[in-house]
Amino acid sequence: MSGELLRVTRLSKRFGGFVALDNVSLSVRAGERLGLIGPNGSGKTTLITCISGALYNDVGEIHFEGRDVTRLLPHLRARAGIARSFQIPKPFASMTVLDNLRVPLEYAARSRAAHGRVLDEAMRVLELIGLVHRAHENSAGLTQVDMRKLELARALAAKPRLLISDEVMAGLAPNEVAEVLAILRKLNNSGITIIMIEHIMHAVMRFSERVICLDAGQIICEGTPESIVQDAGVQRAYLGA
Amino acid sequence: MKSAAFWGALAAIFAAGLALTGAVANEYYYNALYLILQAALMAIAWNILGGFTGYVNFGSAGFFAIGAYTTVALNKALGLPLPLLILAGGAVGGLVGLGLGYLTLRLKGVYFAIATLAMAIVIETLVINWSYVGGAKGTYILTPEKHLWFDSYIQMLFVVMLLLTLAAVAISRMLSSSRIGRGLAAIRDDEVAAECAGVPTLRLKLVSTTVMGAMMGVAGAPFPFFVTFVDPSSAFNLFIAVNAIAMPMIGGTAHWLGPVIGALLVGTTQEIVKVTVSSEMNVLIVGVMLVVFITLAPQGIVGLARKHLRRRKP
Amino acid sequence: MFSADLLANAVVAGILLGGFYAAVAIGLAIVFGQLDIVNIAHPAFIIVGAYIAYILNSRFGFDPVLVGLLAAPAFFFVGALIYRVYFLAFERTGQESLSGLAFFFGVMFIIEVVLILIYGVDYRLVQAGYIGQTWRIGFVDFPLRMLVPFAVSAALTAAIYAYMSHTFMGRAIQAVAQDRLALQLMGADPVRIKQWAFGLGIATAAIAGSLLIIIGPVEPSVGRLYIGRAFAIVVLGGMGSIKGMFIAALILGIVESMVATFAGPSWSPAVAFGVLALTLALRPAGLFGRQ
Amino acid sequence: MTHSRRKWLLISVALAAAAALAAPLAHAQQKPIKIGFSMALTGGLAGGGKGALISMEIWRDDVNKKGGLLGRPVALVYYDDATQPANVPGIYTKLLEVDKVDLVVSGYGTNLIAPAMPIIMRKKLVFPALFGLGANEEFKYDRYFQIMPAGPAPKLDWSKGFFELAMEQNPKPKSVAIVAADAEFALNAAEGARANAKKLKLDIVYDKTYPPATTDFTPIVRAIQATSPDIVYVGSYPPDSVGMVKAASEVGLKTKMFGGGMVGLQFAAIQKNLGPLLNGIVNYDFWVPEPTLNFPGVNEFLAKYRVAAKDKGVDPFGHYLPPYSYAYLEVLGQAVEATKSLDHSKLAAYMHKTTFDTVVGKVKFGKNGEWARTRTLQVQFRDVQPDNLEQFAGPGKRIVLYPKEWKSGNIVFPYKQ
Repeated sequence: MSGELLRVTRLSKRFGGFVALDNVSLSVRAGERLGLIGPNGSGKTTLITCISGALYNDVGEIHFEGRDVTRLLPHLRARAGIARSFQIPKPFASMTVLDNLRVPLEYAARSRAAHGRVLDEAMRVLELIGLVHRAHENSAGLTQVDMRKLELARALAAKPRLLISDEVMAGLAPNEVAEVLAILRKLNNSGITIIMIEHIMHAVMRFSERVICLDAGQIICEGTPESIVQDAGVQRAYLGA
Repeated sequence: MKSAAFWGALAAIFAAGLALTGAVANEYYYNALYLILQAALMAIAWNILGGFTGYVNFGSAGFFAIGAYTTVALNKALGLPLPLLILAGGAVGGLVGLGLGYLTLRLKGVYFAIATLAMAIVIETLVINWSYVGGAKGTYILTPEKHLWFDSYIQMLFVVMLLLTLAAVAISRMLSSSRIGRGLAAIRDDEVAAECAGVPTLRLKLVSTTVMGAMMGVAGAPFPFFVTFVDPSSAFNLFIAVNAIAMPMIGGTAHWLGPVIGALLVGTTQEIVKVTVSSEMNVLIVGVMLVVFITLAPQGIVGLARKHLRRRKP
Repeated sequence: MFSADLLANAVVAGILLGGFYAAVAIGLAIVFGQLDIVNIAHPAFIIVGAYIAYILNSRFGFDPVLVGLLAAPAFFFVGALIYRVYFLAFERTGQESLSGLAFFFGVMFIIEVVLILIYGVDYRLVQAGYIGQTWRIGFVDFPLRMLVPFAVSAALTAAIYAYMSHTFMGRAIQAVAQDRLALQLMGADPVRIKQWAFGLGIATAAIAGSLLIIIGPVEPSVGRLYIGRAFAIVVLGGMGSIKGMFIAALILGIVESMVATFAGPSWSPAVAFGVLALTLALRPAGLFGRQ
Repeated sequence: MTHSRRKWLLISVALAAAAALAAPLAHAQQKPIKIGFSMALTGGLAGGGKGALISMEIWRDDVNKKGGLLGRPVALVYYDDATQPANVPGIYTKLLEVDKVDLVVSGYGTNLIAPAMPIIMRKKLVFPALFGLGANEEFKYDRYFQIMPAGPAPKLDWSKGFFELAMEQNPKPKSVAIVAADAEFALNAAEGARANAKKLKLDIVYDKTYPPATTDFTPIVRAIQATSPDIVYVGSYPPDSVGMVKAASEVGLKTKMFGGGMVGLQFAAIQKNLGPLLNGIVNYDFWVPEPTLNFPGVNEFLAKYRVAAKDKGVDPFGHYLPPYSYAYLEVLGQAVEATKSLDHSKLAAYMHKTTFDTVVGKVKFGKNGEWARTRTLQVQFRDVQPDNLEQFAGPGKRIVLYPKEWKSGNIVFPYKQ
């Protein structure tokens, strides 16, 4: 299980005159914990949106498990095993928390889910995330914190091989951050590869095996958490020094 | 509602409809009921795309007219019997719905709504310039002499429409409480998130527009036999489109029962107001009800009822 | 059938007609294009404007354009009020897309029926000295009945354009549409700005209504005929761009006029909406710009 | 089911209320003779429909003052069809089944007559009809009686006068342009005009239709002008008639005869607005206040109409449609009195063979239920002053040119702006 899971080759994406991604290449091992950092507007979210398929990149290729998914429709990528959470929570607002999880279980994970046990599986995920007590509540009424947890839960319900978490920890209290980190680590132990975008530095650094830093659409450095902290480019990007 | 109870209720309503034709001869009631059922069928159809999937269709009258004019054309060309005409109306409506899906489902929200409006206008212009079906002048359809064992043709039309509406209710319920229904609801709530949850959004939207188009075509197919005179201004009547939107909105769009309740309430009110006050009041009432409901009770009657039930529960 | 003078006249007639369409669409370019509020009742407000012009014209002989200008402030307040309701009921709760649409649909019908109940369905007309006169330059005709609305509409468009680009409020309105962050930096309250912009949009309906009734007879439901055209113009014009809207209106006017002159008028609506449908289908992103 | 029973109860309460409203003159002891119909009181044709209703109520009051029909009072039972054909079948079934009317007459306009026909035919009722153009052509129903004096071949007769007049002129016109709105009446009028033009070997140089949503007519008029037709025949509805007349003046339409089938030019409000632009236009009409059309009773009727119509938002003078809406009930009433019965076959037989004396003159129906001879007038606007409504109340502004026996003046030819 240590082969390459995801490979992104020379990816570029423009919005009109604005270059959001410029020749980005990276590779993720199966089972890896990758941290993705960079200042606001550096292209992190654009990158993972291209990987998950809601946006198509202009130039470059994306391979997942050795298969070219560059032009694959987003729902097929989800079925192939790529799941993401959204930075700004996008719950299915008319549904209960439980039904929110039924959607990915019945679609993305359909071929992998045991039939007839969708509800049990959904409950198991909720248990893992700690949302069981909210299962039958309307998702629109959740607190911000619970909505972020729901984001994570819904991504998990897709039974992904690659989980991309986009700032799930923003706004969480320190003990909750620790809680979520523990969950992610447990998932990783069960074999799920994780890409984490996070602004809470200590969380990324504690969690990731490897960190990539983006600035202005380009990868400015890559390495172990320790080496990243030392990097001059990163410091410049973050501190404007 | 439990499945058995649901099917039982449908059967009971159909039986009641049949019994009615045995007990009451007065044709007026069948006229009124036919119009209410037609509105209900349109509302149910609209709600599949509008309520379940979240795409507003302003061009309902266009689909209705497609059904009506399919009947006009095929009746004139081949003289087909009514059941085949209804099937044909549904097929053509469904095809156009599918086309609409392909053409415009790349458009989100209001752009889609405007495109449906434009589509209805284009179809109307085509019909106006198609002289075989009467063009702008309109055309007559003589009701056939035969009407099975019913006392009159309108009785038979009423029973046919009842059957079609009940079928639509069943389809709508099946769609809404199934995996497909959850997929549609996910699209309505957040299309990007739905895609990322593995929902094949394009395919489901095509299913949704096709079913909607087919149902509306079916609703329009018997119409020429009902009015006996069809012209573009009656077949493409904006009031049809308004009702198709207002009824689900008033009844509640999220639940399959919403459009049915809305149609029964608004449709019945309309029929009564039409004969007691005036047709203008009729339109005014629909307008006011629509505005009041969506401002004060955006979840419609079904939403109000649910809230009420929830509050009563400890 | 084809000749230079016919062509020139068709183009001129199209430009004049398109200019009038711009007056119909400009309110929507603000309300729909920039605020994303699908005010499908906008043409109904235009009809109200036309009726006010009719009433004051037939009662006191006021010039319709003057009436339109005088009525605009009142329309502004009505618009602001309607936005309040809209905000409280829909925008605040995040239900604007579906319910908001239906809301304006209902408003449209209420306006129409109330007008019918008061004034009936007869066609109403106004009288003014310039209606019926024609200026002729070479072989090209400029009927004042069309030229006056064109001129007023062009002036209105220019005024709104200047307002949008040169005043604080105008820039704030554009920021509401495009850049929340800039809006916060400007320290402006988005609800108040939207209310102002919505009022402005409805105010233009008073003027557009007076132009409509100069051009031809009006009855309560003719507004519906303009729903499709007005939205088509705003969408074609690039959603909220005043300049784009004006150009799109001219294009639509010229297309209709050319089709009516050379191909047969019965096809002009289908051609116009065909253009819209095709544009929407082929290059939605290119035309709407922002998303 | 209690739900539906309650609904039924509501409906029947509503019906009772409606009947009470509709028959205010019904005497308590005597069972009135009920005449039922649908009428366009709202929607596109409401302007005419409301005027028709006023006229019909005048007739009812006149008859009741004289003791009613067969010694029974007369009551009108009507419902608004909102100018929607889809409403009509329901209204007539209701009139027959619930209100149990004795007689029926039609609503106003072709589209609102036709949907009633199948029901009327099934019950074999006499059906006097108000202003439908060739509405009986498909049905060929032998108890249909059209009061509009279009003539035995309605579509042809509609424009026959226009073309005959043109052909009498010197120089004889050679070419014609035909333009019509994309809707029922206008297309039928254009169809008739086309046939007449072909019969007279006129060269049809322009033949197009335009959509009802047209805003600006100058491109159309200019395209017509480009074909330089000798005469121009227009089939149009009120808003387009106005647009067309204005555009013709603005473009400076050069043709010898202009008009024909323009609906709207018969109504006082539009006449007032167009004013002198109307001068020279030759257009169809059915009644104008010219001395040749001064039938017995028509002035008394119009006097009553002017009072009743005040502030009702309908045409103030009541030319054109109202006298005929009075007359079609007169015909029915005279038939009832003469046959002393409400038997529809007797009534139909009587109506077929009799010449009726009415406020619109002598009425004789042909086999197909249309007038045996056409009396579609062609009138020419003459000497119209700007901004003056009252000028249209009297004679001299709309000169009858055709048919010959009703002629009140000579044509001014060619038409000039």
